Amino acid sequence: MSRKVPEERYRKTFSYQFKAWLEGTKDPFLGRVEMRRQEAPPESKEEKERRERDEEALKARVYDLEHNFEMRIFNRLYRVFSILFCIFLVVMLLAAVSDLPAFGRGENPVNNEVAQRYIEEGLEETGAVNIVTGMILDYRAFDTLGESHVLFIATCTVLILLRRDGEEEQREGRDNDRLYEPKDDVILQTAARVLVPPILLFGIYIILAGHLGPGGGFSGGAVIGAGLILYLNAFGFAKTERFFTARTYRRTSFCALACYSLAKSYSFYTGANHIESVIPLGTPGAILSSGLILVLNICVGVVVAGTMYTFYVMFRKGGY
Amino acid sequence: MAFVQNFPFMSILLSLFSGPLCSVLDGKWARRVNTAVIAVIGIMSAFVLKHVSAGQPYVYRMGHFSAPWGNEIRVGTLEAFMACFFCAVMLLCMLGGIRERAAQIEEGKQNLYYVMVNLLLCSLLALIYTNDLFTAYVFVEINTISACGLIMIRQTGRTFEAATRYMIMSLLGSGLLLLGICHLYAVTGHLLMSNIKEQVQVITATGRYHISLMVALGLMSVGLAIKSALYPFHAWLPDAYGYSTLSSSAILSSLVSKGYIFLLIKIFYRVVGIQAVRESKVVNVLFVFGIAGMIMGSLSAIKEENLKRMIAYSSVAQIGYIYMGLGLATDAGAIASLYHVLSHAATKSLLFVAAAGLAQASGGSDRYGDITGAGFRNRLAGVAFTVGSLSMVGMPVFSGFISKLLFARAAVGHAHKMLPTVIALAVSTILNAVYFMKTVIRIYTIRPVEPGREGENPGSGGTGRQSRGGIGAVSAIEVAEAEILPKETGRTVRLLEEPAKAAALVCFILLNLILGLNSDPIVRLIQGGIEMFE
Amino acid sequence: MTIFTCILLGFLVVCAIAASLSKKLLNTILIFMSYSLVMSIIWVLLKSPDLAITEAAVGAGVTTVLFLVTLKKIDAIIKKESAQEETDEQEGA
Amino acid sequence: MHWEYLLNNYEEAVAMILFGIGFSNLLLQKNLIKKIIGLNIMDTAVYLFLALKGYISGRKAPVVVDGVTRAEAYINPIPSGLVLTGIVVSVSVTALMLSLTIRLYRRYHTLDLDEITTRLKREGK
Repeated sequence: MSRKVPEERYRKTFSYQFKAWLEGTKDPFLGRVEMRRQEAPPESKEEKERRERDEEALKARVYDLEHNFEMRIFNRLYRVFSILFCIFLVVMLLAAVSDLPAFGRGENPVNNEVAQRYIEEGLEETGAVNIVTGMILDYRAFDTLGESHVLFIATCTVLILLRRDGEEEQREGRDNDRLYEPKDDVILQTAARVLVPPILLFGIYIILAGHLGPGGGFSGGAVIGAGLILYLNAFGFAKTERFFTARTYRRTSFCALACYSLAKSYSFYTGANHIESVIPLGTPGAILSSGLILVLNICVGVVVAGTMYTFYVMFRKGGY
Repeated sequence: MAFVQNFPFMSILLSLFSGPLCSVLDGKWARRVNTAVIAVIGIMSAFVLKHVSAGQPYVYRMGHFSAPWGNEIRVGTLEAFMACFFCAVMLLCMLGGIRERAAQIEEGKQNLYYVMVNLLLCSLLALIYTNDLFTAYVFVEINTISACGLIMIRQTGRTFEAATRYMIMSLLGSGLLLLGICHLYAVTGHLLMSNIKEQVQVITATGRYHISLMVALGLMSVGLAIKSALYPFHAWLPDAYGYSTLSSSAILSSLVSKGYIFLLIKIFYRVVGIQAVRESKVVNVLFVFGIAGMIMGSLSAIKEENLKRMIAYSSVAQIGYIYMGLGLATDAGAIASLYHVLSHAATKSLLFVAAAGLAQASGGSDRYGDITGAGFRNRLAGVAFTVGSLSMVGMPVFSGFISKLLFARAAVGHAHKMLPTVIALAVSTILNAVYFMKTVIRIYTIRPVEPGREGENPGSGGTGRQSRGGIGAVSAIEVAEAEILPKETGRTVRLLEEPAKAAALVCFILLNLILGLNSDPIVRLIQGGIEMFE
Repeated sequence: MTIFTCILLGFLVVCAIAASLSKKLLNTILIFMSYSLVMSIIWVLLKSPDLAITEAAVGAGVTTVLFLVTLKKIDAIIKKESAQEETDEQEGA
Repeated sequence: MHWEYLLNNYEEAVAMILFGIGFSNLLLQKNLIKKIIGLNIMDTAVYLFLALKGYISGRKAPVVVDGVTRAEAYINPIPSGLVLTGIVVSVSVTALMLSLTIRLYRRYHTLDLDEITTRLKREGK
């Protein structure tokens, strides 16, 4: 026996909305998603004329190869030489490759005592089950220290280029960012609600299990950064700026890098001076094992996640 | 192990740590930290130099694992001396450009500049000391990125264009360098320089993998040559040096490319072995392009109207000298190149700082027409510029003379390369004299009264302002800017108006004189250092 | 397995050439994204799971996102009506 | 020189061809975005080459399983570590290049570096 439902209440039910959407009579999301008009900011007539005239004049200068003899010769020569150089390079490289030891053999020169020791004693000496992690964070830690500073310095250059400092500039950046950009997109928000928590959890898992299996600070940090970017896209800057601003980034990345440098200075110093390190290696396979590697992975993860997120924000808006 | 032996490792870590530290400080404190760090590292390197020159070179392992398993740094007299010298030059460059930095860098981004400088210093130290090729690659990248930051921190369209060109060229170079390292790793199975050298000797004895070895050597040399702006790859250099802020131009021209050159010398001596290098054809390529750079760089400099750009083109020529010396592939050639690295670093930064002083006395413009008589208006800068020019031309008493002498001496007795080297030296000296003496005469000429010139604008100096309109808007703003600029085309700059710059200039002149008059111990030191490489 | 590797390697070359020849920038970037994905599969085949995770997260993920934001930034600014042909050639998207 | 040995190393040969493609893109493309794509292709080609050098057929990934620590059980871990470092470097460089592109476009409304240079020359006069 079916009960009669009043018309208004029926209209609010999901099934009715779904049916309406299916038949195409009504878009349930219409009016709930805010969207800027998709057109460029207005431009006064003279400005436009002047711009066009300038561009035409410039195009005529740049691409007028008929009259610009020098340029034509230079362009041709440049192209010919570049192509010749590339072909020469590839041929030379192929020759070198044909001379290299054959692919995939165990007795090649690269598989020497160094790799052997990493595999055979790595577990004992570093405590990491994942030999690659043990290698990059313990045996060859100096490279990795440099590498995380490459990321840091790249963020600094991006900040120099894209950060907008003044009030006026920031407003301009915000306006520019809102062009073509839907706000409160329901589909995206629902998807993000479902996806973001598992993505972040997965990233944390990759970081924490870096010494136990494939993964590590860098890949985990990138996954977390991607999760944050998705969250930002769905919910907008107002939400993310409550917990993540430029200040947070500066402080966390400074703390993480300082912690990394200090930890590595300690181990370099003790190593070079033949002092026994006091940090226990723990049982291989346990989560709290392999000495400093877990700490270092967390530091790298924090830096990388912040960096990826900062790249994205700087590209979009130029400040947060 | 003596405590002094920890100093190289400490200086690398200290400069590395000070990078992130400066990012959380404000501009003023970042500057203090930066100055302190450079000074402390310079002093530490001096102690290391004292320690090493008394004893043997030593290897310092980074971590608990020795030779082929862990990272290492290696310290000899040459490394310690280079570190000390680079710190001194960098400190002076930073001192000389304080006023320009304050004017040309946005207030909120001052501290980022010091981040760049600290990490640049760190990468230079690591390139000097490292004993591991892959570490060298990582720090080469840090060097590249921080140099790019130094170029574009003064935000104008020209610096962005220059930075983009610089990055493209550098990335080509790093790609080739990394590929070369990979090839070398594929045939030797090691990444540490000393182990690679052992393996290379074994391989050469058996005669296997000859092509791969040569290709690897070629890739690494060409990659590093591209990165240090050897002649046909120099297109980014004039803009990058000419339009960036003063400290940046001075540091870029005197230090950044020198780090790569030092790495290349290390690869020649400590990785492949100078014997194998001499037998390969790669050095001939470097030799030919070096000579081409010497001539073409000077020719472009003669045509140039802008003082800073002229000095930048002269850098192309000087890099040519260095590669010509390396192309000789003899110990004497390498010594001459290393000496020229020192002399060029001391002289070129002196010239840049002096040129800024001259421009300051000419209404901020460094165009040729405007600096007439500037030597009278800013006396110290005039004297400094003259000293730098004479040194570049190769006048006795100054450092440039010694390096030219060493180049000539290295060429004498070389089977095929003697004649081209000597001719190139002679031609390039004449060309150098043409454009440097032209400038010196110009700055000591009293300006004739030109009624026509009064109305013109004195060039687009001053702070390059960023604008966001179309091109029309850009040109409109630049015209407006030129109108706002004071019409004064010259004013007298007193000696103590900027004590830091004056001190930097005096120190640079002294450094030049020391290198010129007291060259014997330094040459002996370099020679000893190269012998220690073996 | 060898055949599979061959196919993937061939796909890499095709992707690289297509990315450099394609007229529209958006296409270039999407092709580059698939290039990265294939690269991460190759790394699984080469027994380097660490690299596969990293490449999938960075090469196919974050780098592509950065490229796309850049595209948006350089298109969001005023379109040129007068020189539509060049615009199409240069900008795509 | 024995070109027939190339067949032993066809994977490496593909990596080298990719390197060539990336290199020529970086050198020849006019469009900055495509130059950056070329840079990325070039970098990944080098990493592919390096990773191929570490592979040994029939062995497992370098994660210790069941306490087996014989060198014959696993592939060479060194190249993986180096490539991991390299990928970080290339993503930083890519971000830097892209932000330079944005700034250049914001000011000059073009992605062609030669055009920008010509414009700069004209502005300088």
